[in-house]
Amino acid sequence: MRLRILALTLGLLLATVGAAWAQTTTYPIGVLIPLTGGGAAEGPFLRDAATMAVEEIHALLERVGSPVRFRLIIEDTGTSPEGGLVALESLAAAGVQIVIGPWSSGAASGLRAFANANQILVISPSSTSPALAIPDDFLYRLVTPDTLQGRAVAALLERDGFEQVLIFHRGDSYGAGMAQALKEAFEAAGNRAELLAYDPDQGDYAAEVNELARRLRQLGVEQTAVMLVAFQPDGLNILGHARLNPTLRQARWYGSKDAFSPTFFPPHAPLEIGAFMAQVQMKGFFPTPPANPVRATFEQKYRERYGQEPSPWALYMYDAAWLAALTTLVVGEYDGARARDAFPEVARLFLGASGHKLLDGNGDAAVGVYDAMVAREVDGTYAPVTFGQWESGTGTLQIFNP
Amino acid sequence: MDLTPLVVSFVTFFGIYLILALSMNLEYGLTGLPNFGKVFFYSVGAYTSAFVVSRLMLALGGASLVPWSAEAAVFREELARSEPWLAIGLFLLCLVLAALVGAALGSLLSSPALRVQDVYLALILLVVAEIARVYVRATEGFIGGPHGLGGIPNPFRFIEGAGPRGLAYAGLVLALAAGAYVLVERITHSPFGRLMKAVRDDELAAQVLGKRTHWVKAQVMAVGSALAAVAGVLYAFFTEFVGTEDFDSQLTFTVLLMVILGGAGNHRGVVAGTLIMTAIDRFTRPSFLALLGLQLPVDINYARHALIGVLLVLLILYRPQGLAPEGRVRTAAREEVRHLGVSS
Amino acid sequence: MPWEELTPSLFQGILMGSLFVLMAVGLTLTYAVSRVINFAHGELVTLGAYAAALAVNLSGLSLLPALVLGAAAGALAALTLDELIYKPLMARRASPLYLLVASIGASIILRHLIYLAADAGGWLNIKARVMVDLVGFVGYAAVTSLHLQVVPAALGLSLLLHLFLTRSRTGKAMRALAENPDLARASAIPVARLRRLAWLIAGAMAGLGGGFWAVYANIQPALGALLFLRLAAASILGGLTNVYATILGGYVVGLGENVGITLANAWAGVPLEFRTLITFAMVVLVLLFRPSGLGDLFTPGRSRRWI
Amino acid sequence: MSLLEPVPLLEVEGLTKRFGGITAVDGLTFTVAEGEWVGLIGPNGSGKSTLFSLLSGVERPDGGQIRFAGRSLVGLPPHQIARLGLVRGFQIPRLFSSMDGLENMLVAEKDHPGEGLAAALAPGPFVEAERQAARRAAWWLTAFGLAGQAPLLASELSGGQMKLLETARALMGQPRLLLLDEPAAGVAPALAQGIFQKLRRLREEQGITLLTIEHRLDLLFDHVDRVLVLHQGRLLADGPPGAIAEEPRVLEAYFGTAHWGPRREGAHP
Repeated sequence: MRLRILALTLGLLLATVGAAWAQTTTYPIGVLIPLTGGGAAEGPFLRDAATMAVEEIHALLERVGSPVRFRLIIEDTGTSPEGGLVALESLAAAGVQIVIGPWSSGAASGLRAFANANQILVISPSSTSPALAIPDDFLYRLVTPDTLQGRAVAALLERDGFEQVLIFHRGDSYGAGMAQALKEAFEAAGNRAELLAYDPDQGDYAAEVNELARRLRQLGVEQTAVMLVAFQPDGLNILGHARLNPTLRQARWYGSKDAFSPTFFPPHAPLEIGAFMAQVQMKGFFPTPPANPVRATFEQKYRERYGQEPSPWALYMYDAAWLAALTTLVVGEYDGARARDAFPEVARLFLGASGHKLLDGNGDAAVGVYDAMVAREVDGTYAPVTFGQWESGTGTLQIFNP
Repeated sequence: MDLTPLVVSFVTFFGIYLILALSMNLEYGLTGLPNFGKVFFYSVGAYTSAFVVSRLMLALGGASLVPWSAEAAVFREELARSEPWLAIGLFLLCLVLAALVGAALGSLLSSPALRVQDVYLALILLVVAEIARVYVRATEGFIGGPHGLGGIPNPFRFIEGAGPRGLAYAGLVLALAAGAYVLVERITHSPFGRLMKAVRDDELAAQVLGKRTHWVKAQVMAVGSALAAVAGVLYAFFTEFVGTEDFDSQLTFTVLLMVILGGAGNHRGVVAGTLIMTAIDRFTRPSFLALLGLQLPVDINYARHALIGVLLVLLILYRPQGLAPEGRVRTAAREEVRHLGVSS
Repeated sequence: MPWEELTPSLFQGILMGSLFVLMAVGLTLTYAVSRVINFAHGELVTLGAYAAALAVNLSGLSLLPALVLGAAAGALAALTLDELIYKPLMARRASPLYLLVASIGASIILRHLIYLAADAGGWLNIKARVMVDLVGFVGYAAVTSLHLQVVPAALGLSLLLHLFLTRSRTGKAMRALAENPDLARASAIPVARLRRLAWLIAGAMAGLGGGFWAVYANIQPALGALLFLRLAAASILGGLTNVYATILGGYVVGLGENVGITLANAWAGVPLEFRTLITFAMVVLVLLFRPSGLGDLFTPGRSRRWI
Repeated sequence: MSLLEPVPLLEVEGLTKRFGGITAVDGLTFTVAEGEWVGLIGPNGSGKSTLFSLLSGVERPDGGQIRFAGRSLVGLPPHQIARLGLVRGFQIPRLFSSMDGLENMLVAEKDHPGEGLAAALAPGPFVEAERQAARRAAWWLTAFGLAGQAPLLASELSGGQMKLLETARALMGQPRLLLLDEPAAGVAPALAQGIFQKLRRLREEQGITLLTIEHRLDLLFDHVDRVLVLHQGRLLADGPPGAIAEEPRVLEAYFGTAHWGPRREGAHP
């Protein structure tokens, strides 16, 4: 008898579990990241951020008893257009209609036509190429176009009284685009900007830094600002050489947004780099409100889980994953075309780790609240300190903390 | 499940790589010219397409836009949709132009082979490919420098629906690849093909028999490079974007692996090699494993490259002749001597 | 241009040249004794760099033992490559081109195994935490502790290698092997042992160069692959077989890229992005017109130019 | 020069070639008349093979003149020299190792109209030329006893067969002057005699001029009209075989200093 009850209970239990399992609907989300090629160092950050987001989403869905689950399929783009395209084609073959990534504009350019033709929603966390600012396509980009950051830096330079800037930038799509944006904004106000590009695949940039110093001496160290447009690996190397350069030590430096990410400061970067950045008063903008609790929570969780600081792009990837999931839930079924239609509205109401996601007519992030930051010595170490804010709507620069 | 995207992707890339592999086989497999600059000639086709299409379409449409801007790309795509014949005409023009430019550059770059041995020729062409990539990336006025150039509209843009459009283009690519196969087969099984092999086996012996071996090499490089450039055109119109990140030497090595896997000197083997390599590339991806419901303990995205490396090394160690050994040259001569009872 | 303007490029050129010498001499040595253009040589540099950086960052070793560890890692990997791949291939009488293709395969395998490990450990982009101190200035050029370590290391090891090759019996035998492998095999020279030794030396120097690189700049799994063509350039300028000319080649590449781009940029407005093109152009010219490399400059009209 | 005197087919004057410090060929002067068969002998390193390389354009002389049928050959590339009718064989056969006997023979076909890209793409008009070439190749292969071996790859032949195939291939190229470097090396003695007889018949039937290096003097002296003796790059003697065999300087140079064993592979002549 007891055995019978036990068997019955067990049967019932299995049936319930089975039913619950059968009711679970799993939607795939494609993750396109660079694991090899030029962006290889960035890929794992993005993968980890997306994984974290999906785990949080699952915890939430479980708590409310929702049967929906998401499964990430992570594909390597090799940081190339062909790699991006083939990766997306493979995802499409596996039935994926919603994709987060790719990281690089090159990969995004390679897959754009395919995404449009096959109606696959692609949410890039980081592509900034102006050539992809296209309305009515299936590619959304969560990062504000660099034209905004260019305008912000131009305003800051003007406020600091510079009429000349020497822009030292990565010779890739991001660096060239950012440099051009700043040049146009700065020269529109009657100032002068000079560009100096470097090959971002070098691994070492001492020769380029020497040339930067020489050019700066020609232009005049006093009256010319240096603007560095770099990512972390090249940026740290450049600053490491610049710190030992007598000319560049006297210059006033500005930096693109990555230069104010934690990865540029101790303990993630050498102390002497931080000291140099403080010495030259490295200034610039980070397009994310720092007081954002979503970001603080994300960063803390990321640190606990992976033992290191997330890269700046990881914030955007985290948001991309959340947005992909939310959009799917809003639509109520798995459909790339409908998700694409719903996406801008979902994004508009969303505040993520990387800030607000109001999109412009091209499907790119439009809200431009940029924190003005400067590298300072803080309690015996070095850190970026917020001293103002620039807002794209009005184009005004406010200083809180001169 | 709709398998059209997979079929389109597989067939299109198989066709493009097959053309590259066949051209490599003509040069390296049969003539002994290690063209380690294959990716350069491939990029020549892509750059030609990007350059010609962007300028011509803007000029014909009367738009004065920066060729690599987003607006220009959208303009070209719209124009291609509304004017199918213009799009198709430009595509054909690019095929012809790229083949000509490729042939000219190929025969020009065969001239180092006059002076140096094969390993040095390989290094020279490898470096030339790298020089071209760095140069184009840093030169904005050509195809947009680091940004690359989008909006190279597919000639079948007028066809509604991704599936039919993709299939139409895949069919076109496959047809051209088949044409390339017939072409290289014809060349191989001809007195000229015999001469190519003679140059590979012993160039000096061919010379003292009165053969202009340098001219043979120049012609082979011209044909091979024209084919590679055609593959580049097909690629550019498939992705509708051309950027320099695609043209590093990794691609050359992939194509070389296809040739060695299939069997250098045997075109049918090379078809098999290309097919297998394309299949390995597609079916070791996480998407495919997800389709099968497989979970692997290591990140396949890294491991699959290592696997391909292992395959290459094992192949060279244990089966250097590849899947299919090289055959004899088949010409009318063979029937003739069968009459005379020489060849058994 | 005043002389001070050139000092940074000059000093940087010497530093880079020294690093290139350390990393490229092994490529020449292995080509000389086994006729393999080892495309996996770059990965030996990467392995050395990672070994040294991880030794410093994880176990707090000081620089010198970390560098020794880097050299050991490179040497071990080099020996493994030769024993597992190149030796069996040569036993099968593979052509030089097939050896080259095999080495490309080896490079792909090693690189992606490093990727796997670096991803698992979170080391995709790291640097050895070793402080580089400023020693002083010459013109506009900073002289750092790294200069004082790398340049003597490169020159000292080159000198040691020279003494080994010219004075010791083993070294002389190695030269004989490089000069005429067939003859060496026919005579009493212990070919297998010499070959192992050459690969060990080559790997150790590459690993050491990588270790210094980890101090100098950030490293990543593709480090060696990105550097390889320029290392090969130094070796090609040395005619691929001449160790002394490779030393010269290393400095030609280092100075060419640094002083060369400074002058080209100042005088002709050549973009900085074309820095590597200077090296590549030299490679093409040398391969075209003087495939025997710069070695002939030392011994005109004589055929004694191996090692 | 009177009209009755035959015009020499090959005139060599003051030919000199140095390798580093060694003078391999040192001011060599001789002629070969049309239709003549001349033997070339000399100890190892006397410059015989270097002379062949100079004549065929493989090496460029440091001084002197080579005239072939009245035309200077100095500076011409090997393929042009071959097309003028001066075809050479190598001491170690240089066959196209991945091809069979028939293919090896067909490569040698002179002025083959099908040997162009255009012909490969539109093979029609050239098929007849290919058939003719095949017939000639079959004839030569049969003549050299290689008909049975024709389906084998060149790399699968025995050493003697390789030598035969190379000679046959050189003849396929319709030479006016044929340079043969030890055509009977590695061939069984009975067959060696046969090769020389075949060459003699050829000369009689087709009027080919021959310049032949051979170490087996007995074999050579039975057939040739004239013998040139090289020693240290210089011409030591030039005369009919009978006279050369008696020449004391030749005997001294030859048997006093030289050894007759097989040469080391790859050594410089």
